[in-house]
Amino acid sequence: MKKFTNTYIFLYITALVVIIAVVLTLVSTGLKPRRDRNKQAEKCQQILRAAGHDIDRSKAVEAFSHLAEPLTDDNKQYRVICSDGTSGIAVRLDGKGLWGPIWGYAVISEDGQTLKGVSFDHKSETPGLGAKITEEAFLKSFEGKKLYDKDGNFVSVRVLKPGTSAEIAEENRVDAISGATLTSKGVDEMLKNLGSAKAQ
Amino acid sequence: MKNRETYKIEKGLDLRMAGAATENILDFVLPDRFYVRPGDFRWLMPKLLVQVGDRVNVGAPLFCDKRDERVLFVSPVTGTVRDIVRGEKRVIEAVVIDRDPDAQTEAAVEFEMPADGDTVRKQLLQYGLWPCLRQRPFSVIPNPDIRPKSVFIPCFDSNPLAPDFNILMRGKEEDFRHGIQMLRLASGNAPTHLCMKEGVDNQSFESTENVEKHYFSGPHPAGNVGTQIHRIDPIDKDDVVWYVDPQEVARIGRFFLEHRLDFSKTAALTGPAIKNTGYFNTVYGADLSALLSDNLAHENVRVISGSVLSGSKLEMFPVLGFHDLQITVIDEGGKREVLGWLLPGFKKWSLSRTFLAWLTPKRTYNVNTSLHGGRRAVMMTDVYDKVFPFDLMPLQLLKACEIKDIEQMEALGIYEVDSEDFALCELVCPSKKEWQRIVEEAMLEL
Amino acid sequence: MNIFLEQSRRDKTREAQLTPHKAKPQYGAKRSNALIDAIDTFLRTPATVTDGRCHVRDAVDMKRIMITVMIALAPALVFGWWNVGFQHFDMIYNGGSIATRWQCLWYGFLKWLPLVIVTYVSGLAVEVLFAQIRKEEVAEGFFVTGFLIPMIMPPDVPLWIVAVATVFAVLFGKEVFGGTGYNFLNPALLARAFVFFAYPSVISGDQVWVSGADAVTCATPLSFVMNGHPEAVPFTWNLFIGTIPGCIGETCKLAILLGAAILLFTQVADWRIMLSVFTGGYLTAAIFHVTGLCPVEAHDQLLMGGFMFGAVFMATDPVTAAHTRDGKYIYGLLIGILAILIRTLNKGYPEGMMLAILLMNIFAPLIDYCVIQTHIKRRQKAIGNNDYN
Amino acid sequence: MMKKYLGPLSKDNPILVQTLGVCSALAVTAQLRPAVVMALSVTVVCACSNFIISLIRNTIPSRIRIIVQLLVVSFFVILVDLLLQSYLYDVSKMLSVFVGLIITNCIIMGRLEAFALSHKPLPSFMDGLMNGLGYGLVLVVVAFFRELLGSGTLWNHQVVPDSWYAAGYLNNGLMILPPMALILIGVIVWGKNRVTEKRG
Repeated sequence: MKKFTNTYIFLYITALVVIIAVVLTLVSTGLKPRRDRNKQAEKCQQILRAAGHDIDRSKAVEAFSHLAEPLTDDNKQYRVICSDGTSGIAVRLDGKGLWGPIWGYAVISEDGQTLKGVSFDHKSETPGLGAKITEEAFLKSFEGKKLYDKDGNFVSVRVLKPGTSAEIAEENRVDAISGATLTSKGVDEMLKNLGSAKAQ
Repeated sequence: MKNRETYKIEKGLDLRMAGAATENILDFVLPDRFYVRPGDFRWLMPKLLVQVGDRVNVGAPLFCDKRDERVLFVSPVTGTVRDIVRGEKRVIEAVVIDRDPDAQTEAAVEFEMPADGDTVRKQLLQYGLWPCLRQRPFSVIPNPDIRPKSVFIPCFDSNPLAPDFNILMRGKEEDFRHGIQMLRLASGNAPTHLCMKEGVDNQSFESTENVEKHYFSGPHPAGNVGTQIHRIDPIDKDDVVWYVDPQEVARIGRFFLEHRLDFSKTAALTGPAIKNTGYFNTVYGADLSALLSDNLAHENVRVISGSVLSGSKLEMFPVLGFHDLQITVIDEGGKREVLGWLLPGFKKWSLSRTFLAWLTPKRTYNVNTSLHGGRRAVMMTDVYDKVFPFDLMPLQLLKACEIKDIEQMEALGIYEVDSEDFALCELVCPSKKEWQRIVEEAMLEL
Repeated sequence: MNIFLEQSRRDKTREAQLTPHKAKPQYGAKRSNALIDAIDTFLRTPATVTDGRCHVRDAVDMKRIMITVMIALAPALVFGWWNVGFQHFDMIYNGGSIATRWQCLWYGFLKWLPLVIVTYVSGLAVEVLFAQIRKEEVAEGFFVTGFLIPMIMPPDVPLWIVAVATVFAVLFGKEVFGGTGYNFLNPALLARAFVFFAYPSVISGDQVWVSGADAVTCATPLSFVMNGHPEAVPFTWNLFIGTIPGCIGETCKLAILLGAAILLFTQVADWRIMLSVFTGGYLTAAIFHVTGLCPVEAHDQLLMGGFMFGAVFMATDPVTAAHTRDGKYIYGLLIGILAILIRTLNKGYPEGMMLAILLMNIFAPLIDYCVIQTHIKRRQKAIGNNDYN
Repeated sequence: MMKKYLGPLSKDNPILVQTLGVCSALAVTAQLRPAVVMALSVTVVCACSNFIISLIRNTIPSRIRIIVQLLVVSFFVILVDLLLQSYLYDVSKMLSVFVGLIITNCIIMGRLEAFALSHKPLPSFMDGLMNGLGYGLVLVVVAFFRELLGSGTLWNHQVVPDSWYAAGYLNNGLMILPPMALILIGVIVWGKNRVTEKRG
């Protein structure tokens, strides 16, 4: 192999970097709308799912524009029309699971009393245990649960092991996922934030 | 004289066997047939110096060490070389000598009384007495050019059914004292250690002068020279220590004192399969068939030269090994027991208390050669630690030997030990490993 | 005729029949058959005689050691049978149990029997297969492993899961490393860990520990603590006697202590490991309790879950524990500490003992290495000094 | 001629023989779809960067050749990442950082150093292609078993019949955890070694 001078090396690497940078920028800019659309679509789909709509992602953005409108500036609360025709308020939730962040949306009835539906997602929960929070069966168990107890105190919806904490009434609780104590606890904590979200 | 020093050996084990030697001296008429076996000396590569039909006198060289031809091995009797028995790969198994019926078993030799170590060594080499010495590490015949850092005389044996040294040494006290002086000369005035048993009358040895006396108490292997060296003067890679059996010291003493060369020896006949136990006088290489044939309890026995722990099985040649002090005869095992691993085992000897024999701690056992199980991979067990009195890690050292990891063996102290020091480990090993063989093979690598 | 020549000929012929070095066909079998061989030596002690320098041998062998361990396990097992039945009837009749002692025992025995049959059949199948491939004798190690596995499973665990777990444990815990004696993970614990991770629903949660419990919650004391209800933990006495839900083998601490006594007396297990596991566990639990991080008393911690069973029967496994004397102290201490640490700090894994032992199994060779190196250094120093004496 | 290139698929498989690229193999093989996408991504990146490096191999100063290689590899990796985000959003979410980590995949750097720098562009392209496919093959095999046994699905379609679940069959949660991927790779290596031993 030839010997190269320092100038050559310098110019060579600069040229290479510039070429690569230009090409990548072009591609990135060209594809940006698609990527943004994807992210938007996912979010829309998630909110709609919490509202009870089972909509394909490709149609989610369009459906969302018919069914929902933002309530706050920070895009954390939306008014959505649920699958049963009534409208509700979708609230963004954030929390932490066993291995990483979990998040989701909860749709509350207009009077703020009832949970109409939820949707969750996670980054890295254990498959078969914590990852069950995205499954239909778990999500369905939240539908129609009350946020207030009989005395009118806010208790949110608690995620508890069956048979424990008897003082919490059945309408205020759902069963935790057995074997996934910490992820269930994360969901429980996350839902408690509904109180502060409502205050806004 | 130094203060009396006592070493207490705590780890170890006395195997309580039936068949200890009585003090009787058994009748034993010297036979006509003698076998001299190069195999008695570890790793010896013999070079033959005689042919079939040659006439030999006491002290006539039969073969020498191929690696150092100054080391001669001589005939213990006067007679004719009848045969040279070869085994696999033409290895010399034995030189067979027919004794002249009326010949003496000792010979007068003429030489000048030596004044310095060089001449002593020369005489010992020339008259075949040099192989009486052994060295650690490796338990081989020492190189005549290397001075040892010390000399050890183990004055008791702690092996199962071991003979009483006072009986072995009876009448040889004077020769012994003289032999010690000669050894001091030969070894270049290296310190000489006499290792005696604590709590018994060591009448044969107490009067010796110019030596350091040490006393050992505790179970076997307190009497193993390896244990004694380890406690008194541990050796490292480049060190050499000589050790000599007291009877050999006396032989050397008599040789220089009276100018008489003889290869006679007293040994014990022991073991549960022997009808009349006791001591007998013999000459090295003598055919012991006559002694044994009427004395066995039955036919299915194993005759061992040495102790049951590290002796060698006698098959072709019924002779006492050169360095051995006893013949042990035990039953050949191999009886198959139905569900033997499940039986309570009142009569089974075991270090562990997995057999109910621990209920009778004072029992003496009629042990046999059954292996009691199949060979297995080595398990971690604490049993080696319990019977190994060295400040070494037995399991790890043995494992290093098994895979012949020389560096690890050296680091763990292989030079301090010999195969016989692992005899107890072999005895108690639940995986039924042949540790002594493994150690010997590993040491050959060094 | 010279008796010795005769003797030697006899030896030679015998040697031709038995080739003691290799575990090749014995007793005239034409081809090596690991299964027949195993059954043969199982029924009768082998006829092999010593061939090395040492002519007599200790009567103890692997089979004897294994049977001793099984005898030591027996009290815990028998109690376990009874307790499975007791818990079952207790739940059905909601405390007012009318079942007799023998009914309980019989119920539990019938629960246990299929488990142990499945374990032995599946595990031994793998063992025999590998022994056949390697042309070795079947090692006895699995007798204890197969005995242990049903004792650390929930009573209602599906049998096919037991079979899969056993095969997995024997295959990947043992055979791939060369068989009994070469494995570094405790196979019985590996089987449980496999079930724990692969089929969490059958071994965690509150409904698995009592046989026949459907939708009725029968939490173990450990899970009460994990869920923040230490007040629901039964009395220390119940924990000790073992009338609580749990694995077949782990609940009765009295029976386990009896087993420990047998193991220690026969010197099959090492007291150093047991002692240090308990020390490490107790101290850690005490620290947690005193600092208020965990409401459970230290001695209750030791009595809960599988701690004691693990300390006595699992941590002392002669193959997978540390091999050096000093190493054993460190090994045991760390198991105790880790078990309590995992239990109190990670609520996802209530049964910390299993993970602690498996983890330390992995570290045992490292501990040994350090101990051996220290020993070598110390010895070199000692020898070096001695030269100048 | 073809035989030379087919080596990486079986006999000289980069994962099985050199144990390269195991890290990503553990991470993306829980399901078949991400595994296939990952396999294709690596193949594309490996083949393309091999081709480019071989093309410019005589102009690269040896002192900075690693930097140049890294630049080229990262160029393709970012390109692939952008494309995935735009067109296969769900899969890119599953693969998460592991697409980015293709840059550090030793197989690619290894082939660049060992092959592309000293061979003509077309053979280099083939070499990269085959090594990528060899890597992918293992990934797909591992993912096949993990998804089948761990989730009861293949390509997100349920294949284990419901009647099995009703009869007490359970998905093996351990299959979805990374250690099982390692064990499966170990089993494949075991089997491969036995086959090669018998032949050799």
